[in-house]
Amino acid sequence: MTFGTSPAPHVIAPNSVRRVMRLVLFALAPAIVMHIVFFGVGLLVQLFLGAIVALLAEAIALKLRRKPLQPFLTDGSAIITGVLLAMCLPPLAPWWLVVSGSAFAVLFAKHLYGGLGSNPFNPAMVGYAVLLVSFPAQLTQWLPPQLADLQLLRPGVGDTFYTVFMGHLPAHLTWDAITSPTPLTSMRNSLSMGMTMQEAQANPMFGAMGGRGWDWINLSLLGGGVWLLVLRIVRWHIPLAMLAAIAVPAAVMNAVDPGAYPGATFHLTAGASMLGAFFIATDPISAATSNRGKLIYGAGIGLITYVIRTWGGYPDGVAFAVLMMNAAVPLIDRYTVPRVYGHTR
Amino acid sequence: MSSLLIILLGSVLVSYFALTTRGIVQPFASDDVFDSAVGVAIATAVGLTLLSPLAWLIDRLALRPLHMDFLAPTLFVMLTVLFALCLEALFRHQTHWLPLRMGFTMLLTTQGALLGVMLQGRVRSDTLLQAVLAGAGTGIGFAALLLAFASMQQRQRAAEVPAAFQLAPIALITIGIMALALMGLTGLVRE
Amino acid sequence: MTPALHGGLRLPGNKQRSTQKPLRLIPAPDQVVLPLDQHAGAPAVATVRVGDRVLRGQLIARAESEISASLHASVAGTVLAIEPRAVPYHRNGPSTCIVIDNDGSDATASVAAVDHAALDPRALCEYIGNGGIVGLGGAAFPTAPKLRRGQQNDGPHLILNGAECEPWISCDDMLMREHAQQILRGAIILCHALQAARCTVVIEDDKPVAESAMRAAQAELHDERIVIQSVPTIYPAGGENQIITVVTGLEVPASGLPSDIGVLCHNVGTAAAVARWLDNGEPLIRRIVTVTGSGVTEPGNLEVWLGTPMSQLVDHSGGYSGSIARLLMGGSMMGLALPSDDLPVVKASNCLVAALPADLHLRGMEMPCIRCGNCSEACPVMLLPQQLHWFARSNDFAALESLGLMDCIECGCCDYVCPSQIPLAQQFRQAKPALVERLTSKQQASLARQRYESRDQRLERIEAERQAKLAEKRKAMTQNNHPGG
Amino acid sequence: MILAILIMVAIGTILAAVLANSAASTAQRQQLLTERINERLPQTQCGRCTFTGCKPYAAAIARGEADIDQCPPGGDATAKVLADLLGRPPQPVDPRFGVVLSQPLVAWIDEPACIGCTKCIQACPVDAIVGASKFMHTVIAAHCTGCELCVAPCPVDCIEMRTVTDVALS
Repeated sequence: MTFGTSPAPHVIAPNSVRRVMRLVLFALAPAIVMHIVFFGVGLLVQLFLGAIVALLAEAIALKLRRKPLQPFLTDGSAIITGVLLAMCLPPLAPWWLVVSGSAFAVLFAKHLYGGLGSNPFNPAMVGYAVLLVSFPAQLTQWLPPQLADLQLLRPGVGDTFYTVFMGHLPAHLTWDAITSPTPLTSMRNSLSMGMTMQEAQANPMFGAMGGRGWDWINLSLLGGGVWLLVLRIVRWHIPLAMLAAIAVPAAVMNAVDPGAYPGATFHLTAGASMLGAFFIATDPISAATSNRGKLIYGAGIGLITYVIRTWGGYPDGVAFAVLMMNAAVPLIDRYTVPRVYGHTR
Repeated sequence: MSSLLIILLGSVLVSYFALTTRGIVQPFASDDVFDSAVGVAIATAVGLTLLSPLAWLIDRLALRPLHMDFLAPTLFVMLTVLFALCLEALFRHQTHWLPLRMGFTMLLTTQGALLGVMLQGRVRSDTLLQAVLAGAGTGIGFAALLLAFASMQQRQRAAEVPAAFQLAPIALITIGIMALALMGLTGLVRE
Repeated sequence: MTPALHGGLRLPGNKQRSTQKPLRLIPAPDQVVLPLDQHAGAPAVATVRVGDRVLRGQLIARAESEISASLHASVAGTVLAIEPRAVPYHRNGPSTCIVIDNDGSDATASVAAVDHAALDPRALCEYIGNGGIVGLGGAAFPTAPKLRRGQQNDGPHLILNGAECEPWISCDDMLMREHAQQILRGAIILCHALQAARCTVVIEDDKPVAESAMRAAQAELHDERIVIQSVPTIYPAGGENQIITVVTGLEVPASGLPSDIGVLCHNVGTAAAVARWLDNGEPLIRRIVTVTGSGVTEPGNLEVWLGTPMSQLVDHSGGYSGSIARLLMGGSMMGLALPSDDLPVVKASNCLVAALPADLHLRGMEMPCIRCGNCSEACPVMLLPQQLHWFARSNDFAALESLGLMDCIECGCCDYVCPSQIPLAQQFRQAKPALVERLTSKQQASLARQRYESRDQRLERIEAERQAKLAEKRKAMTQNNHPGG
Repeated sequence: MILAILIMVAIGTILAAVLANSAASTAQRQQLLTERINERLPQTQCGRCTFTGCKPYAAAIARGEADIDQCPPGGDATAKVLADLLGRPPQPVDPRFGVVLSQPLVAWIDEPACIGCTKCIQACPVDAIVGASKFMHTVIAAHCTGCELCVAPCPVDCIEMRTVTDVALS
């Protein structure tokens, strides 16, 4: 009798790229729900647009590269790029912002370098950085958290769709009435106007830990991230190193001058710290390879984020920090090869 | 004190010049050529740290009193060509670092022109210490970016980059994204 | 707690079904096929000719070179042919085999038992080699040359490997349960050959019955040099280097051998074979093979004469049941998928798995590597398989060499955990000879250059001497023509 | 005004000195480049690249007189390595200089026919042939680089090129 042959090993764990990507999307779900609770359905529209355009761009690129559509399109990596990009944009941002951003990300940052697995830069962050640099105005139109004690005007669902797809507000609303700066921006503005930290914190938008609404979103991201850690989809090295590299300088500067520099908890629960630490920096394709390399990579991102937030021109530097450390990854990998069994060095 | 730190940090992280020089576009693709990238990076870092204060001194002591500021650009270009010479002297023994590629001398002269412009830019610093730190910062920034870019190139060789984008186009796009990343640091150095 | 191995996998053992029934010796087949190169190193050289009549246990091929093993007839009968036949291991193409027709007489060449104490270590080592004994753990490395190298250091630490960490395989388990004394006899003989100071028998903690049998036998023996040690069940703790590190905490140097750190590792089956050869005068002509997998109705461990076709093993285990996805020689991690079942049992065949699709989880569609790092965490040799994969794709041999491709033990842990289902072990298996070929050609080029340069210098020296002699002669000529001029 | 002219002249002379010095250093750089190129050549010393050996060919490449596709024994792999080193686009081996063999060949002497004239020993660039005059010669297969320089001088034509496996079997 004859039998089929294949190279050893003949048994592998039931795992696939699609399962990994799906679990990452599930880990993002609580934060998306929290975002909708506080800032309305705007994010849903952005997510939907981002994911669809990412898939479309992926399909086009695969066709151009004459690659089979089936396994690559449904592996979910394009959807994650679209979703992560959408989560960084203001809920009412016009539709062409997320469309151009995710198309650029998937086409330029991923397929031009050789498709899944060869992109040195995190595609979502390349897309976001391009938008941040090209359309700074649209990216500052954030909404205030919809809390009971804040009586700001609330755009309804109809208004949201109108604004996103028409690109401007309906007649009865004006941008000044409904937008408010994010905790990071408002903290930076009040500090630069010479107010001390305590006076800046008096603003009703700040709660116990940091910006109200934002702190819950960051905490749910932290929950999703820890769940990924438990499932061993993500290793602890990058998130821990990054969060430490944000918290430590923040605590030090806060100790040095409590009036001028916000503390560690504020920085950890503001902006994209948690999103960056657990979902963006840990993108395995563009991150460092060895564990030691991951620690250096994570610490680098955290440090540059803190520098940009404190002294830089942009309110939140996670995107730029990730891209800068992505550029340094091949150099880090070259000098952090772990010791092999039986070798001394 | 913090202004000095800012100048150093700023010039390390904000060295646009590193990304715009023609020399860096040349792909350091293969592994043995990475050593020559290391050579150029170290030489630039060392060279700039020494030449920046030298240029500042010449400017403050010789040119300004004699009202010959117009000589500054030519003088600094000559300074950087001198730097190109010191690159070879520096590597008399560490020959594997010495970049022996054809046309490298041409690279160094163009790099000389670039560094000349940069040195002139540094003349604006007020004290000698600031000039040294600015020179050192730009040098280290240039060296770090050159090494990062060279090892990025080496890693690209295995990626299935579409045929039309092999070697130079993908190198330019990589530089574009690196420049994009560095744009995040605008506003750090308040001139 | 013994120092844990880096990485490794906890795999389902799938060994319960094959260890229910005791060992059974199955009758010899009508024809046995004995390949000459069924061991590591150079093939043995046949000492019999077609048509000769041989007895069971008679020497039919001798080990000519330093690393080789002799071969004995496993049945009595006449030599039918000496010709290339298909063999169940990787050699590009068939290997020369001695085919013996069984005359059913089972007449055995009588060999006197030998007391190991009477021989000095060097002679004992020689005698063990004559028995055709090779490592029965799967590598089939000839035991005599290994012992010779072990003898160089004084009082090495002998480790008997009963870990058997690969799924499905349970031949060592049954051997330890039923022949514990024989293994320890073998251990004493090997200790004498090596002048070993200590001997540790290592058993994984998923074999309690075997462990108690071994401890009982060791208690009777009360030889304080021999110790039984239990280690956690982690694949691939049974690998030679890995078991040494788990037991002694030392690492075998990459370019060296275990004997460089005063350790020697042998399989428990090898020790039993040595004991049988010295005490009963029986060379290595039969071995225990686990026949298992849900494709076999009555799995178990059979004692099989070498050269028996695999199909007979399955017939003695109740025949096939269901559509067989793979017929594996070895376990599901490092086993070889056999193309057919009429290949002969060789010294290295420790297990035969007739696997239904449910037993295995074959690789699906290969996706590009997403550098997730599962493989570098699972690698017992602390390599970076994702980097090796990346540089193997572009044949970047300098990077492959510096990342340690030659240290890969092809255990398959990286394949097992890879979400993109990339055949990494296969890729590294193919990249290794290419890298070796590249290194040797570079070495030869530098050698050729040295010879070229030394030849140049020689020619210049000869030329210079000739010129010097000419100049001298000319000077002498000018002096005679007009002396003192 | 005079001072400005004086300074310009001074700069001119300094620059001239710099260029003169660098000219001297180009010789030293040439020698280093030759060394690096030679390290990457297969050292068969076969002369198919129209130069007497690998080192002269390397020196020619360093001077820019020879192209990087003139080495059939090295094949496309060597051409690519040289292209990487010199920063040029890789080129296949030019067939004019000889065909790239798939398997390396070594010389083999039909010993009975050999009359011991030592012509092949003198021709062999790497001393891979053993023998004395009027005594039988043989090729040390391990050291032979397959350059075929010994085939022509043999008066009785008893040398032929064979694959390494054929030599081992015969």
